[in-house]
Amino acid sequence: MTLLSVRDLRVLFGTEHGEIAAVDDVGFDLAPGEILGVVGESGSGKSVTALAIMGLLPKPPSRIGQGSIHFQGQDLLQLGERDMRRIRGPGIGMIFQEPMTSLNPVFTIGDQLMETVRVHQHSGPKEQRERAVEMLARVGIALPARRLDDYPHQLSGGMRQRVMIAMALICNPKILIADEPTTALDVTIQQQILELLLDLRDELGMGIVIITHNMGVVAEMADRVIVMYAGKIVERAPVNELFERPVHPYTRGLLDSIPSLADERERLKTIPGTLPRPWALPAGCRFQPRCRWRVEACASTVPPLGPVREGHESACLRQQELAAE
Amino acid sequence: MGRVILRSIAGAIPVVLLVTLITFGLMRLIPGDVSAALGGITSTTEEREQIRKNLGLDEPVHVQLLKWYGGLLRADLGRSHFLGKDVTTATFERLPVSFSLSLYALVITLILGIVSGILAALRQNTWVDQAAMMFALIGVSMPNFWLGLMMIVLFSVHLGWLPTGGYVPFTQDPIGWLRSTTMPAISLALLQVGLLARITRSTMLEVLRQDYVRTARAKGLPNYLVIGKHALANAMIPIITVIGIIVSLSVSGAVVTETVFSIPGVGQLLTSAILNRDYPMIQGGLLFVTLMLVGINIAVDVAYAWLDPRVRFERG
Amino acid sequence: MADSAVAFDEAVAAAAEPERRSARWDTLRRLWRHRSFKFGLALFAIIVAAAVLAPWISPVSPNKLQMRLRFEPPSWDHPFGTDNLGRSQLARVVYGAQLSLFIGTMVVLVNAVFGTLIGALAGYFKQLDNALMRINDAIMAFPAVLLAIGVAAVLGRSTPNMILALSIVYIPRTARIVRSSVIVVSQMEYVQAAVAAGAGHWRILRRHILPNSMAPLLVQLSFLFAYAVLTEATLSFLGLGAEPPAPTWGNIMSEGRQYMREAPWIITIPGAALAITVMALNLLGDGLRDVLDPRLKIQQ
Amino acid sequence: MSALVEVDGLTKHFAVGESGLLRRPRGLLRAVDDVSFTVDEGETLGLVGESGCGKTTVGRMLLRLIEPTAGKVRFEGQDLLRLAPDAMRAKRRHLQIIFQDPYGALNPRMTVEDIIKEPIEIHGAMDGRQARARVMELLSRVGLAPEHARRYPHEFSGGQRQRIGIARALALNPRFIVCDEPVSALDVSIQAQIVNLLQDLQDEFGLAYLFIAHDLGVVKHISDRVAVMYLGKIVELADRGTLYRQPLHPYTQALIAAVPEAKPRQRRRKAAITGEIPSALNPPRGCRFHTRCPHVMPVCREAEPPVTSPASGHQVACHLFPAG
Repeated sequence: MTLLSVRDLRVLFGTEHGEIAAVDDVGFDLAPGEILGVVGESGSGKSVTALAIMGLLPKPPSRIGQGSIHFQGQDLLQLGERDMRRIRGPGIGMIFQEPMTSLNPVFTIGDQLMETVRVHQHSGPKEQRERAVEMLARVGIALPARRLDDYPHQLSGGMRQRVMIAMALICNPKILIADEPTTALDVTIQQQILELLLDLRDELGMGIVIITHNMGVVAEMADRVIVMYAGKIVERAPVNELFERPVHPYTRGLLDSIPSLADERERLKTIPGTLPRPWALPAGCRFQPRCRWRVEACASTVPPLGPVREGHESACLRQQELAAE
Repeated sequence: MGRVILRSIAGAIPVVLLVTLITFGLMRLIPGDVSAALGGITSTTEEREQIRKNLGLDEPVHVQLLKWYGGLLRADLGRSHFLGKDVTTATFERLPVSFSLSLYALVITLILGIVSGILAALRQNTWVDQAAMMFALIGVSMPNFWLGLMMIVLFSVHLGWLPTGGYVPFTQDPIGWLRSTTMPAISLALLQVGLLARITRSTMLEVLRQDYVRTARAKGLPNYLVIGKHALANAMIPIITVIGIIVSLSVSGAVVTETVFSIPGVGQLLTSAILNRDYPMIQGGLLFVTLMLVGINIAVDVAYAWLDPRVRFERG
Repeated sequence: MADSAVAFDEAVAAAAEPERRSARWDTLRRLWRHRSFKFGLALFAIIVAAAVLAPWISPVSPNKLQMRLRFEPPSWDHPFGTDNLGRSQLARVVYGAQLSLFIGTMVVLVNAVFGTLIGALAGYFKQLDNALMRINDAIMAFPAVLLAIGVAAVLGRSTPNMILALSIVYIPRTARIVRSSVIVVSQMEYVQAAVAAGAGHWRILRRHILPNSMAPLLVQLSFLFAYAVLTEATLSFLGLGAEPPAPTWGNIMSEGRQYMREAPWIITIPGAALAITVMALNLLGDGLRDVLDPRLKIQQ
Repeated sequence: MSALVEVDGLTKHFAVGESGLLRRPRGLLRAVDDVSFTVDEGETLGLVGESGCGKTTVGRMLLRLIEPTAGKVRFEGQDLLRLAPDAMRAKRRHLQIIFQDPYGALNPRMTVEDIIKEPIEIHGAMDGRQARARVMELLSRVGLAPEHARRYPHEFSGGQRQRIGIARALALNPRFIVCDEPVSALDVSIQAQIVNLLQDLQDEFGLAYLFIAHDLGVVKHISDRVAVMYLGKIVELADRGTLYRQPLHPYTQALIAAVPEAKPRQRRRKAAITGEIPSALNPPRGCRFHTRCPHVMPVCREAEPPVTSPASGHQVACHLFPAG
């Protein structure tokens, strides 16, 4: 059973360099209780994908070029704003990278939590309050009833991210989209937040899409992983498979370039070159100018996403060779 | 909150001291012999001596300064020989006139400025935005005295709808007050409307880009809450500070507008004082108005703290 | 293997060409694409041309009295009509443009120099900041036009006094803008890098801080030009500007006011010229702000 | 004792919340409190810690970009804090810095050539031709092309800008460079390039680094010894092998345990430490870590732990390791 099914998604942005595809031909599924990791560097299109699912992309400058996003039997891309509003909150919740700026500074935590309940459910002030306290307790905030009257600036970054999570989950969504939820946090706090997300998934059973640039976070959290580069999916696999037998040269390069606590290497392996600019994407495979396995055909053929092994797909012309290594 | 008020007042003290000092110095900056200028070329030495004595200019500067501050403490801004009245009394007599006019203009400003600014921001790059911004641009570009004159030519001279000038107190005749103050209030308000509309629009656009607005949308809040609550509450914070500037502008504007429409307010009092070289009146009036503005700015500070919990808590 | 990997790295690095765009050219291009900037520039060019070409546009002196031609309405012979003394209004308005633009330019120049000086000192040297900004605050506490009126009243009527009065009023406002942008730039890491390289205060100010704090100043100066022209006209109108019969727009309107029933063109045309000039400068300022400094709020 | 840089008792207190007529500070932010360490010639000392621990302030104080409240910074035996302004400026050619933000660290109105040349000009080290040649040499050394010299910073990507910043730092052949989070703002695939470049340059020129970062993996990779900071204090300092294999301080242990590893089969579910980082404005009494420490004892709440040395070259400030 799938909860969310994205197909052939293409998101275009109008810029001074003309219209560019920030997300190109992206598709994936999410099952209930599953955690899908989306990794990529800047410009990979991972956040744009998330905002497209939520219907939160600013239009203009963006527009959906093609594709579908099916959630509970309806295509979200076909829904009007009013219907989409009923999806946000009770259907899909979202948390963001910057807990410092994602909460409104002039309203109390309680007010921001309760208004979400008020808008989506017909319940009295007392129930709203109880629900808010319950959610704060659930995300591990001590003395939740007292925190309701606090303003965001009175809380630390980690606490604010907990409040954001409480707010995203207060209407029991089926899916939580977490866009770089720990990037702005310190490493000890990051671990607490990741643990909290895992616990909540176990308790509430929602599906999670976690978007990050950090391979470690994906390895700790995800069941399946999508690797994105310059707007396209380059590899997709279950998490153990991806980390143990990566196929795509970009995935391999990324894994090799991370200095880990365990390794004793003298030199790091690197991916040469720089990330392509979205308005000047290379022809053929977008990674080919930086790729050590490049052959002539790479510059003319766009490699399709195809199976390598059971449940493992990659988009590279030489993936059979690479997989056999 | 009490501490915010105290701190605003404490912060204003050095400014007030300097303002009084500058006003005092202004009189002493008059180039050449004031008495000669005032008495005319034909005045005798005795006449000039008398003028200097009346202005208190015959004493050493430090004595003058002490007397100046002594007078200030007793709310005594000196005496206008030209009007034959205390400066304080003369100002207070005129104050209700200017006050009612400025308030009228401020109401127009707040309603038109904020509404058109918000509409322009919400409909960015549409004809609504362009029309509102065109209107605002005309507002900030139009000299208000000229606008006043043009309105007189059109509505009073040609159409005869409204009086060309004069003032009717509200307490005497509310309709008459409205008839006598509407044109002046509009000519006074137009610049401020333009300014406020432009600032409201840019503030609103800025706020709409903020992460917490995206959060509000991601929660599935309807538009009226996203904009009317989350965005507006934050946009009001900078807008409040602009209102301080606008009140200051309206004081300047009133001087001119009252002259154009022959309204007997503080502005006209000052203008005639200038033309008549009534120095105590100029000095006193300028100081009075400025101190009033300092008071308004304290009120703005307090309102700011009231709107922004970060200020209220961290500093209060 | 290791060697070939290094060679590959270098080949790729060389291929990753940075984007070619000159910063200055880019700014000019974006300004040129800005519609209201272009419109403002065109309007302002017309006003400047009228001022510069005044002697050719109107061969008649602005102060020539022609009592036979009193209160002539606008016509082919007298495009802007004549006033109560039969003076050509066309001549008075274009020569008025000269005076207005001259005063505006001088105020802008004085502000650019002293505003930058005071603002940079206050923003860069923390020891000076408090004292300078208190004085600034005090002057800014006075309503702008009222203070200009006060200073002008004290100094007496003349063009230099007008420039002085407007400068006293507006320098603190300019200095404040320069100061805040200097403070922002001082905290940039490239300034720290210059300190770390051993640069002295003068070098840091000249090469790093000032060039990078100029954008808000430029925007402010174009709005300032507008305020200066507007305030000058206001003061002249109140009888505090350059001594009549100097043909400033404010003077013309001040004199024409008593005849507005029978000869409305005397006040209409100079007022319109003034409004167009101010609008042109506002448009230029808006364009500069959008392009140079999109985050800058409108400042009074 | 031939340490290149010796830091002794370095302390910085920032006054915060100045207000009122008398400008009295309303609180003291103890950003750095009594920090001591040495950096040897050609060595890399890593400095790790979470936000607000004072690591950046330490780096800036070494170069006197921030004036310390107390303490000594000796460079080649000479106390930098006692140098007169002119003497300090002359000294700066030996000590350089690389910044975190590749966008803020380069003056947008100067060409790459002018940026790299500036230190040379300031110290009058070379004539114009030599300086130009030096710029070209540096550009090629950091992996950029000579024709890049005439470009402006905004034309480059983040990684390329960081290379320009490195070239500027190298311009005068310094002996010591403070690397202040040089790779934190870069994309993962670019980080490794810069880390390798820094290592190569160190080998080639015998540079000493103070490498400040919050990423333990990067710090471990590049450092010879590592110091761990928490709320303005160094809690542990050891050579990297020891520190990562046998961390003694509970905070170091927690920090290492908290790093998510790219090994999905080794997932752990329990967070290493609970609680938030306290404010440096009002740090806990006694040991500053006691509010979050799993081994907290009564003494931790009362007394600051002394720095002890349980093994040679391994320092720790924790009551679990008393002196003697």
